[in-house]
Amino acid sequence: MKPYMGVKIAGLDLRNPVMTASGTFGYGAEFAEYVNLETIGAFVTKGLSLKPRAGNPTPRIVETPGGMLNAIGLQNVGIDAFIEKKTPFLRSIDTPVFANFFGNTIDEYAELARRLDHVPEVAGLEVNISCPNVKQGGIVFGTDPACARDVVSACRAATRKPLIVKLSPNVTDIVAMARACEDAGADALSVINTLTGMAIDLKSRRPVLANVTGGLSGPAIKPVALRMVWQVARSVRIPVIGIGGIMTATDALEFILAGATAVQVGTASFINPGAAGDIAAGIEEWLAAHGVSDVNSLIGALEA
Amino acid sequence: MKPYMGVKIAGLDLRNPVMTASGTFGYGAEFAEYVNLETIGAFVTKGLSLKPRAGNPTPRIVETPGGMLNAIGLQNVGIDAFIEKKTPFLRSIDTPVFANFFGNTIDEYAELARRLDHVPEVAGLEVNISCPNVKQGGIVFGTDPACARDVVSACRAATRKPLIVKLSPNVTDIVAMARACEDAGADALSVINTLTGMAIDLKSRRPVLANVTGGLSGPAIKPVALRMVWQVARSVRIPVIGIGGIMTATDALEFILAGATAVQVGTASFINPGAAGDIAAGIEEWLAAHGVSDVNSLIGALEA
Amino acid sequence: MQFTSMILSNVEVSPGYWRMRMTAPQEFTEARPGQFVMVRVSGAIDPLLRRPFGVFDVGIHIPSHSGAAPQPYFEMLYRVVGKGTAMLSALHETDLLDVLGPLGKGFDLGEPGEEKLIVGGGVGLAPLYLLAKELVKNSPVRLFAGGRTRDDVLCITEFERLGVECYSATEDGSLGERGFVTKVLEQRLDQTANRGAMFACGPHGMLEAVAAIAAARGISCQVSLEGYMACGVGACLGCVAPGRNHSPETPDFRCVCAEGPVFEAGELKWGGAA
Amino acid sequence: MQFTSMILSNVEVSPGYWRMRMTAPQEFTEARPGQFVMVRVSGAIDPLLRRPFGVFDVGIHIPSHSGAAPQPYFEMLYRVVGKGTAMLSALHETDLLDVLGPLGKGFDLGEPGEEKLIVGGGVGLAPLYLLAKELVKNSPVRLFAGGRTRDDVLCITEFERLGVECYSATEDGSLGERGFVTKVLEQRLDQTANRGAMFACGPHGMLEAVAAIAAARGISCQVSLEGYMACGVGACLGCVAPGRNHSPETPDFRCVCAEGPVFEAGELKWGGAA
Ligand SMILES: Cc1cc2nc3c(=O)[nH]c(=O)nc-3n(C[C@H](O)[C@H](O)[C@H](O)COP(=O)(O)OP(=O)(O)OC[C@H]3O[C@@H](n4cnc5c(N)ncnc54)[C@H](O)[C@@H]3O)c2cc1C
Ligand SMILES: Cc1cc2nc3c(=O)[nH]c(=O)nc-3n(C[C@H](O)[C@H](O)[C@H](O)COP(=O)(O)OP(=O)(O)OC[C@H]3O[C@@H](n4cnc5c(N)ncnc54)[C@H](O)[C@@H]3O)c2cc1C
Ligand SMILES: Cc1cc2nc3c(=O)[nH]c(=O)nc-3n(C[C@H](O)[C@H](O)[C@H](O)COP(=O)(O)O)c2cc1C
Ligand SMILES: Cc1cc2nc3c(=O)[nH]c(=O)nc-3n(C[C@H](O)[C@H](O)[C@H](O)COP(=O)(O)O)c2cc1C
Ligand code: FES
Ligand code: FES
Repeated sequence: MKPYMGVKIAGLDLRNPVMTASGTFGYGAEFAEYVNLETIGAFVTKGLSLKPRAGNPTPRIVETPGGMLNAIGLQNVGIDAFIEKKTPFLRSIDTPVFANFFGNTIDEYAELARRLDHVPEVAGLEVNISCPNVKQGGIVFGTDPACARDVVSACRAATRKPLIVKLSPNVTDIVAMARACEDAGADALSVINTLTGMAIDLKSRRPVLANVTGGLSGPAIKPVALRMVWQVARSVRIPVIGIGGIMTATDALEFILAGATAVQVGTASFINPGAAGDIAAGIEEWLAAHGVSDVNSLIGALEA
Repeated sequence: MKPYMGVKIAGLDLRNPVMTASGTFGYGAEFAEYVNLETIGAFVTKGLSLKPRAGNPTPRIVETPGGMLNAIGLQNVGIDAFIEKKTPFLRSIDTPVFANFFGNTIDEYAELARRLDHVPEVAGLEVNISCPNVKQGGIVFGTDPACARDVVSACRAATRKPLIVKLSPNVTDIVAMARACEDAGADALSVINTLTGMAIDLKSRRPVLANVTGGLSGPAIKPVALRMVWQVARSVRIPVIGIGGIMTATDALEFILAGATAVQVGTASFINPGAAGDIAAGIEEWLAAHGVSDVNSLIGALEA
Repeated sequence: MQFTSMILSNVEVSPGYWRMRMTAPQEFTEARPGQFVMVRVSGAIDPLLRRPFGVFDVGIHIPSHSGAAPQPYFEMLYRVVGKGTAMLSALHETDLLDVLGPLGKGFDLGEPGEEKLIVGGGVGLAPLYLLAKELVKNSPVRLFAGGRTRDDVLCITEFERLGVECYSATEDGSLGERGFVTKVLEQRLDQTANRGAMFACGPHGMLEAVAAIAAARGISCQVSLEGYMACGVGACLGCVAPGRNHSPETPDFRCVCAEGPVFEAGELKWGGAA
Repeated sequence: MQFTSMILSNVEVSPGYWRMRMTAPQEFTEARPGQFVMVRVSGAIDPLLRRPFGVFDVGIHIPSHSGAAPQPYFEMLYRVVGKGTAMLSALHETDLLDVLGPLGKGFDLGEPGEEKLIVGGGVGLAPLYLLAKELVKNSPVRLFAGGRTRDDVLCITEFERLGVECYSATEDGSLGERGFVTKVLEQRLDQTANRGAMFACGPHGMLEAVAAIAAARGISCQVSLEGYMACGVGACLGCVAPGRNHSPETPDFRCVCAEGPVFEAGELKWGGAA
């Protein structure tokens, strides 16, 4: 018998628990050649801002042991161009789209939430309060529970669409952050964004990234991500989406055991453009092979 | 011409900037077959407590992508057995030894600092306020600036020996922690201890580590460590010792450029038991090949 | 296209430079000159990211013994500079590699008949061989190849065999003129009224010089850029280069992987940081 | 001792089980039965940690053509269970590996003359072959080999060639008795008054059963343990096993790598979590 793969995130039914992570899957079309988008649960757009953003100078990425640093600097087309140029493609596929967004002020966050609320191709919102690349904005909101509460409350008031809040791992107490966001009305939590890191080029005696620091992603961060998902899932009532170094169906299932209702695949898509689809298929296969009839029965099923 | 390799840490002259990290080099004798201890700058003992400690049940270690998690649980022979059984070997080698230690209360910390102050084989102290494995103790001190200040002040009052404070990376603001420790009288800072992480075994649906969570070390954490060393070195006046995923002389030189006066080699010794000696030799070679006459001229020489 | 490719040969053609021939699906042979591949060097996570390489050549091997099926292949010419390329150079015939490609936009071949000038620096020659192979079908082609030493000027014989007239320059004078290849290029341009098209690949400084020479003389010029890449398909925005009118206020970053790697030199912003 | 070893052969001896022969320095041939090596599977950081394997055999290869120097070697018998062992199984003759060893304390060979009973489960047989080779010099030796299926009972012929009397048992009955090898061991012990020494290596549950059998009959018994290892030299304290009197209040953890892997069964705490 085919195992049941559907999960519910923030009130939305997903056909399976595998999403793609913001900033690693463009606006959807980029990977269409490699992944049948209708085999994944949902996808998340690159982070959007009110105005188009240039992002950082290059180099913007560098490989590190088992991971990579990025300092894209949130380059994006801006909300207007998104609506005008990217939504037609989104309309053509039958997979829920979450729009990831960020602002420099609470008002900007609220304004974006309000605008996105009116975009029919957007099934839900993912608010990035945790971007470590931009000097103003992200970092402040994502590392202080009170600030996080304010920004999430403002977004909540501005949209009736499902609202996911994406947490920064660069904090002493991830549970306090998670609770603040839950209290402020988040429907779900994405855990985690990138860890702040740095790489140096010995030859030139300079930082490799033009921005000096960047966000660490990939397999290297998986143990930290898994720990935070486990901590958060035990502490809140809303669903948690596990993110961080997921490369295989086994990785994804580990996050689900730790308490994740769904997962997001990020860096893995760069290495294997079909990763998200492969992982969804791999989970289904594993469930079938192990006689698990419903993926939901594994959520938080860790025996600890 | 032979480059000058000596550095000064906490008032002590080291023949070169390469130390071994606490918990990864036993009490010195374990690696004597593989490293000529007199080719390294200093070594740091396994963390000591007042009473012997059993540590955690097994499994205690697990490999992760580009790193490893450990939950040894600070197993150690205790200060009495250390003095009685381990110091004779230390007397036989001409390399400064730092005693790493930890307590469950401020009084225990102070008591250990006082006892170690009287051990002639111990050149200096490294206080671990950051161990993520033990439920009581470590974690509290290392993640709150006020607690850190109290414990460091108490240790400072109890010893005239050089006092290094080892910081936890599991914090929102590493600079605030560093400043608190500097203010409280630390002579140097070791940056970083392990990141808290977790691994799950899908087959058994259980955490791999008996302790559930453990400390992540190895190449995977290098970008985070390098970033923290860079942030801290710019913010304090005392020397910083760079730690985290150092496997090669190139890695070590990157930490030095970021602002480290010395480095500690941890996990690398497991993979290559001669790592610390090889890295010291490699730094010297690099300096010679690049016409750098004094390693001190590279400290913090990053052009950022 | 993502496919598993089997290594057919992997040989060091000059100290530190390797040429690898690998199997490919039939469609791959339609790769356009200037396109590239992203190769996964190891199934393990070290190195983690794929490595980009130009397509040096494509072809179909017809086995001499009858009965065996013709085997489409492609070739890469690569220089060992770090971990990934070192691991590549240690691979053997019959080893398998995961390949993504052909990616990006290749060179526009321009008008038949007009003279084509190709400028390559070091391993920048890699994608220019397939280009030359196409161009010689319709146009006279001259190659200007530069490198630090003689060892860095690659595969000249192969270009000559195509009927390309080759000029070379090395910084140490061990082959051809001493100095930069752009000097030789300018000398040639000074000697002729020919306004053919230019094509260049190599270090950024060389591309900038070539672009300036072309601009000064009003010659059309395409350059193939490099950039640190993660995805290769336009999704990560890691590889961007600034377009002509780029400024922080008027952002105009182009994806090297998806909009390039080949650009009209005049479309790009040269000089100054990105 | 740390050395670079060249692979001389690497063959699958039973589905999923491989036997690898590799060069070693002369001194290595003095490795004691029960000692182990830590092998770095790849120069890259994946896998990061070394992998521990028992020493299956040591020897000196005398080349047939005169003139070539005799080549000391050792062998490992390993089962492919995960990433590291899968990568090992893909290596070829002439590939190089970084080896640390021989490590740990081996078996105490006991009194000459008395009967020796060796009990091995699955790949637990690996370190017992070198043990048998030593023991047969002075004592009658019987081997009790167990496994899930016939494919998991390894190298019996090699043991027989040493003159060891072999008994086997498989859980599915595909070779020897059906059931656990400890049943066969007990049958044999019931038939004889012989009080020789016992030696065991295999899954923890089997070792515990063997230890209980030995204790009940007052027979001395050594067991070789496994443990997750990082350093292999007693520095990381990752691999510990609880000694007989261990409790959180009276800590008595033993290092499997440095104080073991071979322990007197009576020294250890059995049953219950570590
Ligand atoms: C479109 C394109 C085509 C290329 N074609 C060729 C070719 O045909 N032949 C050839 O020898 N080289 C080519 N290069 C450069 C080649 O990709 C790098 O030399 C290679 O990635 C280095 O990998 P490494 O692991 O050996 O080096 P490392 O320095 O260990 O690599 C570390 C990281 O930096 C990246 N990197 C290092 N150097 C470069 C570079 N010059 N350009 C882009 N990324 C780099 C790597 O991809 C990797 O992510 C091309 C690059 C691009 C962008
Ligand atoms: C002293 C000793 C001697 C051994 N001798 C042999 C032998 O002769 N032949 C043989 O086939 N196996 C032997 N083993 C077990 C062998 O070490 C593991 O099967 C091997 O490490 C698995 O590596 P992997 O990468 O394939 O598996 P993975 O599961 O990918 O390994 C992940 C991590 O877990 C560790 N690990 C996994 N299984 C074990 C295990 N059973 N024991 C210890 N660590 C483990 C690995 O070393 C690695 O650190 C021995 C183990 C020890 C401790
Ligand atoms: C190149 C790149 C760009 C990213 N851009 C964004 C972004 O715009 N908004 C966001 O919330 N997260 C962004 N992220 C973070 C990812 O969505 C994800 O949280 C992180 O990479 C960890 O997952 P991974 O290890 O699977 O990549 C980006 C990550 C990468 C690698
Ligand atoms: C097995 C193990 C045990 C450790 N024990 C201690 C300890 O007792 N005290 C301490 O301060 N740090 C301890 N550490 C942390 C290391 O000293 C070091 O800070 C950390 O491993 C990061 O460096 P690395 O990546 O080079 O290993 C331990 C690390 C490992 C891997
Ligand atoms: S490499 Fe990802 S956008 Fe070009
Ligand atoms: S493996 Fe490190 S102490 Fe045994």
